[in-house]
Amino acid sequence: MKDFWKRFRYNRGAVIGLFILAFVIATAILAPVLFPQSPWKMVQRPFLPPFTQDGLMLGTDALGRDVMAGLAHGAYVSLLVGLVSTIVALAIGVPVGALAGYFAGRTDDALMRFTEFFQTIPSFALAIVLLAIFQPSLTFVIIAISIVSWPPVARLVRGEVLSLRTREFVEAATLSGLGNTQIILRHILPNALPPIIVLASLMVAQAILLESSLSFLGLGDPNIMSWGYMIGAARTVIRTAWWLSFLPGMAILLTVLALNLIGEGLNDALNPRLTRKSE
Amino acid sequence: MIRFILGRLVKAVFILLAILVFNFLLIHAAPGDPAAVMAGEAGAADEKFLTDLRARFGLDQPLYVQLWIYIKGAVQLDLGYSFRQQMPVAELIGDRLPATLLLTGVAFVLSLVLGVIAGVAASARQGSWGDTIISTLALLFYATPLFWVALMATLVFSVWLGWLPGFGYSTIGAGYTGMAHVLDVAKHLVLPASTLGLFFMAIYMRMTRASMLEVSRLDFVKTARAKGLTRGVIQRRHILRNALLPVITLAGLQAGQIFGGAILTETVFAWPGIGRLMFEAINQRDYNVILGVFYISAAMVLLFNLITDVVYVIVDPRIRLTT
Amino acid sequence: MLKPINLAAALLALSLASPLAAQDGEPQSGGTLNVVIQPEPPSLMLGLVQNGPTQMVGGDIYESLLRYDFDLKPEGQLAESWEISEDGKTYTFKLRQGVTFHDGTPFTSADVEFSMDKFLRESHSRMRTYMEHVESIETPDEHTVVFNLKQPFGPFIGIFEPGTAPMIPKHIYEGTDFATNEANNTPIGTGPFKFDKWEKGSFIHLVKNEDYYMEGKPYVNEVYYHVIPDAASRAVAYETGKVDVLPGGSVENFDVSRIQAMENTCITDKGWEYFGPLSWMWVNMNNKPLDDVNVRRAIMHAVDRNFAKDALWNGLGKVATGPFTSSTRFWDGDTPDISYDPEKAKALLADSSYNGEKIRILGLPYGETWQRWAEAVKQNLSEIGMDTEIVPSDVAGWNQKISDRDFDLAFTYLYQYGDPALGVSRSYMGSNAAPGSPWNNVANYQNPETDKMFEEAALMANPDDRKAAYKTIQDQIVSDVPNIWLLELGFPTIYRCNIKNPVNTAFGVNDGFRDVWIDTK
Amino acid sequence: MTLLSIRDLDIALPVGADRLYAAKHINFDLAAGEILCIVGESGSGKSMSANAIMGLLPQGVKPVNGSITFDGKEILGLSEREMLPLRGGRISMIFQEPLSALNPLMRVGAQIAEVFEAHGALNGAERRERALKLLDEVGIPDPDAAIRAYPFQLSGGQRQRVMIAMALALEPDILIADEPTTALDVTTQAQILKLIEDLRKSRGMAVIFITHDFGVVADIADRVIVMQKGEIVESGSADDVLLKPQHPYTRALIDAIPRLTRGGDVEEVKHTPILTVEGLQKTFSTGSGTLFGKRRVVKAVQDVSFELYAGETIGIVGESGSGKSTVGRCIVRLLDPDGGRVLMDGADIAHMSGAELRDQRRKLQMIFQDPFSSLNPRARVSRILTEGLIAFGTPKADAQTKARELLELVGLDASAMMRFPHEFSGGQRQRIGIARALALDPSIIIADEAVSALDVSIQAQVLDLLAELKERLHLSMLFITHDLRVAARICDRIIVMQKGRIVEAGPVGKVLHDPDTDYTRSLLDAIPGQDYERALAEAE
Repeated sequence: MKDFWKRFRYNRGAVIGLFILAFVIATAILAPVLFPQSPWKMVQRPFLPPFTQDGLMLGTDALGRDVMAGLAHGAYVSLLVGLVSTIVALAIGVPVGALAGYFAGRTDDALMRFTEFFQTIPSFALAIVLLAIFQPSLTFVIIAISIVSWPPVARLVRGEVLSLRTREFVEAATLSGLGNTQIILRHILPNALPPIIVLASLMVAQAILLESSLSFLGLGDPNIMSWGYMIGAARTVIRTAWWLSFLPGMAILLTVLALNLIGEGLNDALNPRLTRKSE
Repeated sequence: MIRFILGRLVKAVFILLAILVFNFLLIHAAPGDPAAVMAGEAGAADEKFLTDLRARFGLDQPLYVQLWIYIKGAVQLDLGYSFRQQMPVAELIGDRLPATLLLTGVAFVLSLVLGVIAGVAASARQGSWGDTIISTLALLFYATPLFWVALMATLVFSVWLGWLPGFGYSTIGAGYTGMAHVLDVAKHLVLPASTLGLFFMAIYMRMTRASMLEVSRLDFVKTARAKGLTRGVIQRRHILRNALLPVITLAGLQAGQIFGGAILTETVFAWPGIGRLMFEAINQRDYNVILGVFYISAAMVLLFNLITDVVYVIVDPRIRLTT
Repeated sequence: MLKPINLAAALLALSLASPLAAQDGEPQSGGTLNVVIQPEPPSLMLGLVQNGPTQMVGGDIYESLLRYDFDLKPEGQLAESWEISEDGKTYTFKLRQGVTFHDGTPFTSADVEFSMDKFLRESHSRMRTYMEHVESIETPDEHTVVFNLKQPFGPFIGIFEPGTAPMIPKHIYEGTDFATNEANNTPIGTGPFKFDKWEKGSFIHLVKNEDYYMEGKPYVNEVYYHVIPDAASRAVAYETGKVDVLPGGSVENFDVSRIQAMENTCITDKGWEYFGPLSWMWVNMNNKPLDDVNVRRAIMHAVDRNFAKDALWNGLGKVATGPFTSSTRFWDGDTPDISYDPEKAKALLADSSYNGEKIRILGLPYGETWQRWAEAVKQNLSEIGMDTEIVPSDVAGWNQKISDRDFDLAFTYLYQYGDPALGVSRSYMGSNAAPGSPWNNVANYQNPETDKMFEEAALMANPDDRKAAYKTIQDQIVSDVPNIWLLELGFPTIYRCNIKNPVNTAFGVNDGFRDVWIDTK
Repeated sequence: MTLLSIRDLDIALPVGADRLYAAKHINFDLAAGEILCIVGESGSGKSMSANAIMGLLPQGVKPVNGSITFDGKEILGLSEREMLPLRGGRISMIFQEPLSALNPLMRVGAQIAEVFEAHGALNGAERRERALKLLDEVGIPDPDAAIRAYPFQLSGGQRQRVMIAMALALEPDILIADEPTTALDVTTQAQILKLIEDLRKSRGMAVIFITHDFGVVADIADRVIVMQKGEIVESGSADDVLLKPQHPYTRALIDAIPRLTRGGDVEEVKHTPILTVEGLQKTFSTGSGTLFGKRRVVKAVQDVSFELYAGETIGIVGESGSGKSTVGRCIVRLLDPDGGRVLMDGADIAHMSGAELRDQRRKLQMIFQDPFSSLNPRARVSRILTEGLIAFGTPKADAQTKARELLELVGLDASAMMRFPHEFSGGQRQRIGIARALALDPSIIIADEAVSALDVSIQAQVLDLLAELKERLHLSMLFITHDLRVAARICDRIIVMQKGRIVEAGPVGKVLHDPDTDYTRSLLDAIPGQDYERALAEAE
């Protein structure tokens, strides 16, 4: 663990990313305290530019709502969407990949055909269709994002498991009389974890981007103030009030950037090949 | 090789069929139907109007009958009739496909070539200023929402600077022919293609860079150095070729998927392509069009997977193809 | 009494009624008109499809017997003159001589009979109901058509516009399956412009009809309708000079004021008088507590419609007074008070059976303005203490939910077609409330009294009688608040000022660019 | 004549490594035509010193002190560009793993021709001509075919020959060979060693030969340098160092070499078979239908039968691909045999499954080769040792007690329980692996190359431990190894395998000293350092 931090700290970008993310998380958690009023409340005249009025540092949107309150509450939603959809995607992808990789043969064939099947449909289009079916509430936005993002997880996990299952310590566990479930859960998956963690950090970023793209096309939950919603709502007024799409755009960019930087840092810190080499 | 390709094609047909059935059921699960949407657009309609429309579209039949009719047609490459556009889907897609292929093709090739070049340049001097700048840019492109870039690019290059047309496929009514037409289309292509390409370029750059660095640690690179080869030759001949293998895999996966990204780009830039067609068709529940586009794009994905595998075999002699 | 109308007089009246036309000089011929179209029409065959974009392009290709000025007074188009018998049951039209279809075939009374009796009765749902009032159609000669009605039907004179009664070439369609006729792809009418080319996803190209029967018209050589799917891109298209006319609704309202400020840019909200688009929220009276009139009144007073007009509609349009728009015949502005009054709303709510139930608002999926509007209403209602939730949906889902009555409040806007019997009564008749359609009495408003009056008023021959009847109807409906009336929508048409006469009838750009000319000076 | 001279060379490791210097105070000279062996265990700094000469140190590792003079010129600190003519031209290098040292995507011919190209020598056709000649010279059977082959299409020995051909292309003054035979089979090793020896003679080339194997050193070295933890502890002529070692470390290393010769052979064999293998078969097939429609089938084990008696150790020896490991894995059912029977207490393990197999298998445990990959890096030692017991129903507390006893048994402190594998050295890890195998009280242990990855000194300790445990716990053992010396040291009987079949089986003394088959004899002959061993024996 100490080594992990040492190696992680070595990557300056990752540390910056961590700071940004910590800030975003803090904002998300503190939003109800900092901005107790609903972000939907129309507080001033519409299209107030930033820094022109005390108490409304970032101005107001098309309905006169406080942009800063929107950003703060949006942080919560974007992170929630990113995190939950990633967890759901992992919950689908990890078992599928683990079973395919561990049992190989026909199980592998069947599961991988199933996975390929999902990869054959353009993921963004699939997400749109899913939202057309379910209609875009927050739950279904998350489900749609998860459904289109699990196949890479399954592939990654399968690859890892496939190589781990022939490792000697797994064979030793078999000889010790351990059952398949125990071997997968206690011996294989913990060792497949590092690349999964790295992938997961990038998936959170991708999910945030995907949510914003869907919102941009009007496929977000209209009851939830998310950054994607804010850009989607502001794009029609981009010419009169550029800051309305610029600010949430920057928020997304910074958060996604932070997650990517962290992902790289994690990769450096968790990738044993790099560390083994310096021996 | 021929046997391999044939085998894969047979397999692809089955996957396509499965996808058709899946998509068919998926799309029909969505609330509303094309008749209702069309009636809605007309602003008023009575029961007879809807019944007539549904009967005309065959939507009054049980679902499995509709599915059977569709599959029967699709097997004979008949993709059915677009309810809303009132023309055969195959014709509709045929009209739109060239625009999409042009856009995505240019974006893809450009992003791949530039991405690889940038990745090689960055990896050649790991940790230098050049590397930092390229890597940071790539990370930025990677983290920026595509549609946002599109909006900003239109704003800057089309509205403020007036250098490039902000949307459309060609200048309507200009009646250009020959070279003038090509140039005109090229001008219209710049913004959408670079917007679409930017994200992918970032991916390829990062991938190439990482892969180059990884390969440069391998033993045969040391052998090459021990031979007295110059840095440039080692980079080009030894590292790059090996480093490209994962990039090829990724590119193959994405070449098929690039339609997905084209939905946003085509919408913002009014590019008359297949991505937009699909998005509109989804909103209009124009079942046959959605299915047709999915069908074509799935076929594309499978085709590109096949191409990737073949390229892989050509590049990497160790790989043997298995169906 | 017969009322022949002189065409020249009508034209004179028009030029007086239209200040735009009056101040401009001699019309010039030539030039290209670039217009935005949104969304791309499914077909240009106006007899089969009547949605907005089809009407806009079809209005150049097809014509009807009449057209209507801003006050909905009829003028001749394909009909030279017309008369209505005193009992209001016989309509006689004299057709213009020397009119040909685009393929050169002469236009005759047989085409009128075919269009009205065969084609439109088959394919046009609105016409089908109108034609139920018609007993028979006679064509005594090539240029005379006589409609015999079963009983007087006041609105009948108002249906002869291209979107409702387009004249369709009999020689092409007779005996064929209308819906699948190949000719649908190359529409042929009598209008000032001929269909040339349609690049799906890009543009529709129309060219001047050189053989048009009106001397010197049309002035413009060709018309391009540009398909641009994104609202922001459409604004850019205007700004960069790619298009010159932005019909109502083609750019977001937020963009209007910015574009309006551009040089050489004119704007008008005229040209919607016939449609009279009125927006409201359906109140699903099948659901508790919305069956309580106090709850509905509370909602009515809680919604800040002036804010919506200013913030969302750029100040265009009017706050609605009730179920009629002010441009519809027999409108009466003196209805019970339904203005914004949150205090009153709170009081009403307190007296009502509302118990904190969550009210589902179904927004209209027609772009950002409507979404924002739903958000604003949601906020308005939460301020008087109602718990609300916006239900997301796309167009298809919206239709489905309205048809299934799966909502509490639902945004919509509908056309009035100039006459309450055509466009208003359908939304309030108790007999017209069956689920399954999104365009009938969706709110399930049941009031036998108003039902009876609606039925009688439609058949009255005397306009004064009708006016009195509709006044009572308006007062009654407004006090029952079956719907939350919002705004008479003002759809602005934006165009370069040197384009003359883009809007000069009650149909605006949908009535064809017959009189448009481009001032190059 | 001194060709190369290294003085006071210090090579620093990057900050954060486990020690400051990879090598320190390195001093040696190399004369033309001389073979200098640098010998030492892993981590001794022997490779780093050699790499420093070529200027090919890994990133972050750099020489900080001293000088390297080649042909009278200082070459330490030359720029990359100035080094180019030397590399491959005057000094060349070959590596341990020839597969990874060759570019997988380039044809062999192109990789050789590239050397000429890099130094601007010859034109295209001549380069090809020379490449063919070189391949012929290093003993590749069909140079015309080989020149068009990709590295993966050649055998390990052929690849190393290609590497040598490449190194020799420009007739360098010095060849640096970094463990060039470690990854090869013993017979191939002998051939490569002979090749290097011959080339040195025919070309008068100096060779720096890096190895951990004293047998190899004895066979080819003129002079020897012994390194330990980055420093030279002893150097001198081969005879001096090998036969009269001064430094205790050198002596310890030499003592640890397992001897082929064994006195007092052939004990009384106890005729109670505990394990009977009858007609074991295993076939691997790769791909279902390949590019050319071929299905590659490898008959890994063909009709293998033998009996293992209680308390006996059988060594299964053979070169890579002989099927020796497959036999072991089939017996414990990590692989499913295609045919034959494996009888233990009368029950046929080969056809068991489920709970029955699980119960029977606890009597059969395995010790693995790689001390790194055989222990789950994310599990504490306590878990590694108790897991099996708990799976078979032992209460956790009892299992813990037993685990502590086991650690003690294999010579580790009970405090090891709470630590992770990476906190241990290779030898310690292998002891943990042994403890794990013993946890379920097996009667048979199968050791698959159990000491191959260890340094000689550690190897000796682990072998002693195994021998001792076998006695104490009355174990029977199947000892699978490629190393005849190791087999000689621990086994009672030896089975020699080739291409999936048993070619010879018998008591150790018989097999080692009087083999029945040519194949066994060729294996024996190839073992390096036999003369030296006899000399040592005489000296004792």
